[in-house]
Amino acid sequence: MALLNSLRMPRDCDESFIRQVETKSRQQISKCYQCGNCSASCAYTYVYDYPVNQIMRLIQLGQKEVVLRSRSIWLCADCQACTTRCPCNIDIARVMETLRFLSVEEGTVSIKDIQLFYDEFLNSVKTFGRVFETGLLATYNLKAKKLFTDIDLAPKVLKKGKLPIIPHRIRGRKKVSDIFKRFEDYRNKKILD
Amino acid sequence: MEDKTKTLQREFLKVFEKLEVVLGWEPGYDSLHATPSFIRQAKDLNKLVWNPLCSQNLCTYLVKTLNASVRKDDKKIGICVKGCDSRSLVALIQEKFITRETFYIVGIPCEGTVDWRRLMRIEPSLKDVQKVDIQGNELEVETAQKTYRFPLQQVLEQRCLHCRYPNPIIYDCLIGEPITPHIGDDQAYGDIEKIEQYSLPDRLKFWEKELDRCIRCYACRNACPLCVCRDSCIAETRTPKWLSQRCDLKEKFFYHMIHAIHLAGRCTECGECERVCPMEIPVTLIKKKLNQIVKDLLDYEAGIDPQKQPPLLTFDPGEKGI
Amino acid sequence: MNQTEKRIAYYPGCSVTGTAVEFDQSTRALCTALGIELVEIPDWNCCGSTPAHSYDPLLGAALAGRNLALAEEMGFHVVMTPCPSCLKALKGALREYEEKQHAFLNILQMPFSGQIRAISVLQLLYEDIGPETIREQIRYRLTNKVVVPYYGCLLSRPPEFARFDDPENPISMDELLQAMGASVPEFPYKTECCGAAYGVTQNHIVGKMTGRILDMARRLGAAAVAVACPLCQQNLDLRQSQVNRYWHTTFQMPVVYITQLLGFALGIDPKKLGIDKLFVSADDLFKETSEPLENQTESTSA
Amino acid sequence: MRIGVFICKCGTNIAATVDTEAVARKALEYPDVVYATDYMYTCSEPGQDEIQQAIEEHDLQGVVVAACSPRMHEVTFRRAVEKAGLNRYMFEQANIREHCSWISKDTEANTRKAIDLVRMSVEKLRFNHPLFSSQVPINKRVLVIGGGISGIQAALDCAEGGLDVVMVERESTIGGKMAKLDKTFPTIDCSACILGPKMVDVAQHENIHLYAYSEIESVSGYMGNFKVDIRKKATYVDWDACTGCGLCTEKCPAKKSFDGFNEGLDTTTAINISFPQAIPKRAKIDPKYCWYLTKEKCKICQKICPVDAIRFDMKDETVVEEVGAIIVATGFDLVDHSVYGEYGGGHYPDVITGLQFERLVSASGPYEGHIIRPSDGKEPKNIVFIACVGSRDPSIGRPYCSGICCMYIAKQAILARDHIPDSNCYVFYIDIRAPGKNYEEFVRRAQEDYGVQYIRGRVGKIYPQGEHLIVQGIDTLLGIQVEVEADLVVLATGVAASVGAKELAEKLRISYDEYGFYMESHPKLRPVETNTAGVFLAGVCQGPKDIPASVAQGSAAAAKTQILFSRDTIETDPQIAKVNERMCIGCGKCIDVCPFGSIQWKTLRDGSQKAEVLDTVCQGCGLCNATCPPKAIQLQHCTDDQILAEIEVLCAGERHG
Amino acid sequence: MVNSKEESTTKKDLLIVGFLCNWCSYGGADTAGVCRFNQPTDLRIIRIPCTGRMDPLFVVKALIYGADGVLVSGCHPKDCHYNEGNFYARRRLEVLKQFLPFMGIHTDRFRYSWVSSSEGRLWQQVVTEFSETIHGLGPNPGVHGESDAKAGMSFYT
Repeated sequence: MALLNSLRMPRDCDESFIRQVETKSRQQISKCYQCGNCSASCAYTYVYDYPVNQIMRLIQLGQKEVVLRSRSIWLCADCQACTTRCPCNIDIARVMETLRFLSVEEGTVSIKDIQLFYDEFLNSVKTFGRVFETGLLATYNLKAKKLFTDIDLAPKVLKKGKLPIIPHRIRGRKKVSDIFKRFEDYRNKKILD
Repeated sequence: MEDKTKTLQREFLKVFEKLEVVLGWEPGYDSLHATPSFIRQAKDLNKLVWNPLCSQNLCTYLVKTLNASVRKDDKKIGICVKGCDSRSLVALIQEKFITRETFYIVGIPCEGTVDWRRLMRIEPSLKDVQKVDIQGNELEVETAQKTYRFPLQQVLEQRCLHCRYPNPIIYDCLIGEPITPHIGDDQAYGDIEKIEQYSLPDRLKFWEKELDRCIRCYACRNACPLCVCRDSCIAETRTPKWLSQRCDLKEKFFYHMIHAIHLAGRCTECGECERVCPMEIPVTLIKKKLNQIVKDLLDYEAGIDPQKQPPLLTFDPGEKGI
Repeated sequence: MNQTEKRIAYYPGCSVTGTAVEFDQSTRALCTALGIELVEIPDWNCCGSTPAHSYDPLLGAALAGRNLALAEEMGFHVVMTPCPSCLKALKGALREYEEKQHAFLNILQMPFSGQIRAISVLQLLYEDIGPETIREQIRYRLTNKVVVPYYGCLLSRPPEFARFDDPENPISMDELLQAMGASVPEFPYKTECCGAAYGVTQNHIVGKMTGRILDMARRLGAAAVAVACPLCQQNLDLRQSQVNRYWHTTFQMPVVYITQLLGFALGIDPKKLGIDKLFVSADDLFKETSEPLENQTESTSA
Repeated sequence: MRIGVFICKCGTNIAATVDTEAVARKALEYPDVVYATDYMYTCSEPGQDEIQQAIEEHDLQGVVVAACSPRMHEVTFRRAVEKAGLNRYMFEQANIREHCSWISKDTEANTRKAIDLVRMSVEKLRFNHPLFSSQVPINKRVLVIGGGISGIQAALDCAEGGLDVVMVERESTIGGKMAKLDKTFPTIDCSACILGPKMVDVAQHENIHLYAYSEIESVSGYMGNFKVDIRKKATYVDWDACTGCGLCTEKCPAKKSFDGFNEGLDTTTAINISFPQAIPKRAKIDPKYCWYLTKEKCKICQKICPVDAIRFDMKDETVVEEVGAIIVATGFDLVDHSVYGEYGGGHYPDVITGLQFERLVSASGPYEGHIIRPSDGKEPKNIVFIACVGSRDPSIGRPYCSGICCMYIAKQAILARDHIPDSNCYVFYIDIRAPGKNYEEFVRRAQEDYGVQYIRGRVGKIYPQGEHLIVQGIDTLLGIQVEVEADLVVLATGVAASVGAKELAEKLRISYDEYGFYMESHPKLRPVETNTAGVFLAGVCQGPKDIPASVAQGSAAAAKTQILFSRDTIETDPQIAKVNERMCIGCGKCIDVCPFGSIQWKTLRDGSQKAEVLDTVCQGCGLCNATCPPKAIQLQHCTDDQILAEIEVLCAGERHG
Repeated sequence: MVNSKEESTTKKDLLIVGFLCNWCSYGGADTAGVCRFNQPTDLRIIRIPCTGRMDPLFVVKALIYGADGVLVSGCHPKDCHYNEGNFYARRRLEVLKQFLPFMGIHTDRFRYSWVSSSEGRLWQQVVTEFSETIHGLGPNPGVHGESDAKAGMSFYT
């Protein structure tokens, strides 16, 4: 959690960040008047470093660094409670999602495990076309050095025959990996909007 | 086609007791024309015809000639309408000039009416016409000598080539089966797009050229079913004096702008203004452009929904995009 | 049933082919019994779920979009998926199509019109079949059984996106359960997040959230929790042992898919519904409640 | 026409950048202009004298002054020419100061512009006609719609000033929302004690005629002469006979009737009197619950009534009143909080509205002033107040602040702590708005002296757990969630426009905003007028406000009425629309668009329909003129010919350069 | 004087006709004047009670008969002194604005704006911008009778 001691305005306010978040999320951040309903409704406030309303406030003040390094944006489970109850009609979940995306882009992901899991997940999809749960869990636990997490559950799951040992490879997996490729091209602006 | 004429006559006969007058068409002064017919006696009903020569929009007579808003008894007015005509009827109802109940409406799905000027240009020797009929994509003209066939594209009125409403919107009785319009909403404004391809100065030149031919005969206005000002039309009044009687281009240009702006959001695209123009000025295009704007901007087409208010005679405080 | 499209496209999603296989089984069995033909989208791929979406909504959209395009190609107007997370991805694809059509189609490189609709199995059961039809068709009643419905986050939220049921107090599952004769108390945690998204990565969070939900269910005297989401189910069911360790509790709360309950009520063989795949056994529930309707009608007429 | 043109130098204000002499010289070339000059200060007395002299000497029939903005001195010059015997509308003013000399330093360009502006004025003047105002007598009676505190104040002020007042109240008693309140902030005055005497005054004042349990059916006419149809709803009791003894209410067996006065917290009898201090204190039957009216049995009230006042066959009745002014004081209703699913959507009995709490704590309420939970009658220990429920919430279409909630929950928390000293009160708030006299101090007292816990943040969810309600909120100052195990939750329900406000506005032809609050004529300078002359506003119907402001507005509306009635007649502005019947085609488009309903149909002897302008109602906007296809309706003093003349002279005139 | 002469020869006045509602924009123009906000001198203002009074044909008339630009300005929507006038006006004027180019008249020669009586600064901006636009477009070519009237009879053939 990055600490904020004092702000010197306007020097410390990154206006372009506010615009970036607004454009990408298609939400008007200045609509937020800090009622706190998002934080009151959020099931995760207690594990966040900044409650959602403070994330919104930090965006309003252009605190790019703090926001994109926060743990909160990665602990958000996208459960939509905030969006549903926001009196100002701000799709807050979408703002949080935008922040996750920006933090990946900026390389400031605070919770590496989550990104690791996401990366492994996407690798699995890229390779097989679908998620190979058994392989995904194994690789993830290996890489995250969490060898023993959920180890208690593994035998149960295997007993029920729920985790196949061999991945299902779809026929169109080439097509799926092409989507990834075209997406990367798009990101690198090879495909024009 | 014969049978539709018969059905038409029969349908009116059935209800004739309740009618004060029937507006239809009868054979005109030569074999290539039909002319409006006002029938007040049952025995005259057999004069009525229906064929592709029945161009006139009979709704034009409702307010101007029949003063249909004032009814003395409970007798109704019988009227024949094509698809386009019916929109004029609806528009007049929308503007409360007439009420629906006053009318017994016989609707006729229409495949198009003939532009005799175009026909004569293709076949100047045409005479002794006995029968005119639409067969598929062709117009069949039977004369004493031979039978001619013309592609419809070449001989129909301009309005018919871009017709999206061949079927009457309202009617009490429908003669024949509804027709599928042969043009989609996307192509409806194809003719105005042709002008929009010109540069701005060329458009001005185009209109200067076209409108300069105007002889200010006011036929376009007189034939318009929605031009209801009659003697009070500001093209002719002295107070206020919007136009002088000078016959210069500015005045002609302005006259046509008055006509068009007065019809903005009201014009039903029946094309009568253009059909009757002796100088063949494409004046309907001006109104169609306004219609297109009104449709895009205010999502409104005149003469479709009798409940709706013409959009320039009302407002919406919450309106976006203006 | 009159509104039902008898054939609809079916997108199972990765989790129901693995850890939630019983959801897939029961959904298929139930739909067959109700006369709905599910046509599995051939060679479907993973929708990308949260990881793809977090990476970039456009990537998620393209991955999910491929499945929609496949379904459109087969001439379907509706695609149903049992998994709310997949549903969100599919709807996300439709939103991106609306907002960034050009980029979306460029990445997807498949013909796509965006006219297809994505619904959940719950939406299908509630809107297209309806509690009334269920009530008419059931063979076994869940009489005197308290079942609490747990909807989770995504089935009805956010309202503009889900376009289904009430965001704060959804009632579709309540009504379906009532139609089966179950007693359904007002469950305040209906839409509270269970934390499933962090099942793998942050399972200490899950322990707390899941525990609250199970605790409330027990306070209300529930014999089972009914769910319509594979992630919620897995979280509440598989991780119940972890929860018990975390809270020092002894929960033995069956967490059952609504499709399993409905299938059972309609008289489908429990084996076909994958009841044996549940971690916390629900056998008692299905045994005890097996009160054939014939007996009931006899007893009431007697 | 003989026209004189006067160019003002305005000291150097104009002369510094406009060659006024050249302008005057040029003006002499215009048709009909027989005299032109420039002068140092045309608006000064000598300046005006010079105009008057010129009129006489040159036999002028019209005058153009080129000077400052007509918004400044049009009235001055009109008076000046009138004194010299001209009709005051035979005058035009060209604005060569604000629109010309002051906005550019280019003397040549300015002079050219001034010449054009004078030319336009001359052209316009050539089409001017003398116009005359007419005098219409005023009916000096006033209608007050709504019998809440604002309407009461307005009615009493009017009546005290000697006016005849007709008051119409929808409910069976006057008193409005204030009558339901227990105490009032910031003084903790007893509401009934300060309102009661005023209600009695209304009942007893000889100048006030009260129609309770009545509604406005229709309004026609215009300022000075309105005609109002009032529908007296059937009470099934002859109020002339009823003494309000209350015997019937004691014996009525239909005891499950909805008790609106107690906000549904209690039930009442089908024949009832709203509350003991009701004015008028008369019984009425609620036909939805009456056994006789629904099932044709019972009639106990009829049997027991000592004065034989029960009339089961009573029907609604319409009466007509004629008045010269209308004061609208229709008040408000609460926002329907059932839209908040997260707060139980109205299903939890112990989640109540602010107004329900007032009834709960009121000594005249169903629990005789004991604060208890509606669900089980137990005394609550933990009470939560949630601010901004239905206010500042664009997601339900109510972005505005209701203005009174911060104060009333502070008061209610104080009352709760007073009644139950060992209770805990929590107020979840977003911001505290206390901008009245002694208001901020009052809110501080709630916290400092009464120990009310203020928590800055909103509540996300309320759910029942056992006997309690779990209130899950946030303290945004700390950034942590706060859970309260509450026994009673009071929602500070916001203010919404009164049910039926829009329908009434249509009848009165006044405008309302998107929430249904009535629009004042000017938000600052004409706060109690509407754009419909003779209709005034008072109280919350115009926008959320507290009691002092409502009372002040009631008095203000009464004052406006008195001012209107201080004359015997109204002088009409002749710059209004006029129909040329010969040209009118009877299309009715002017009638459709007129924002003031000032055009009506007129049937000529030949049966044809023509438009006709009501001179006293027309405000002169000219919308009809722009709409009329044959231009048969012309706005006097701004006719088509006048505008066309101005355009023509500009376009056709020799262009400079 | 010499200076201003040069100015006026280098930058000739064009004719811009303004139609201003009495309650808002006319007052706004007054305010701009009172504040001495410098403005181009091409504008000639016609005072009307309300933009609802504005028949679009006044604009057309001015443009056909030689005005280089037409500016209509009134109260902001919802602030109309007569409640509704400008709601009608904005529909009618927007339709006209979109229509003009079809007849060969540049759409930028006509503008409508909403300026309240307190917005002197805004008024200055509107006038300056519009005047610049019109000077950019140059004099209105106008409608002239110099076309060849004997040209082909029908547009369609």
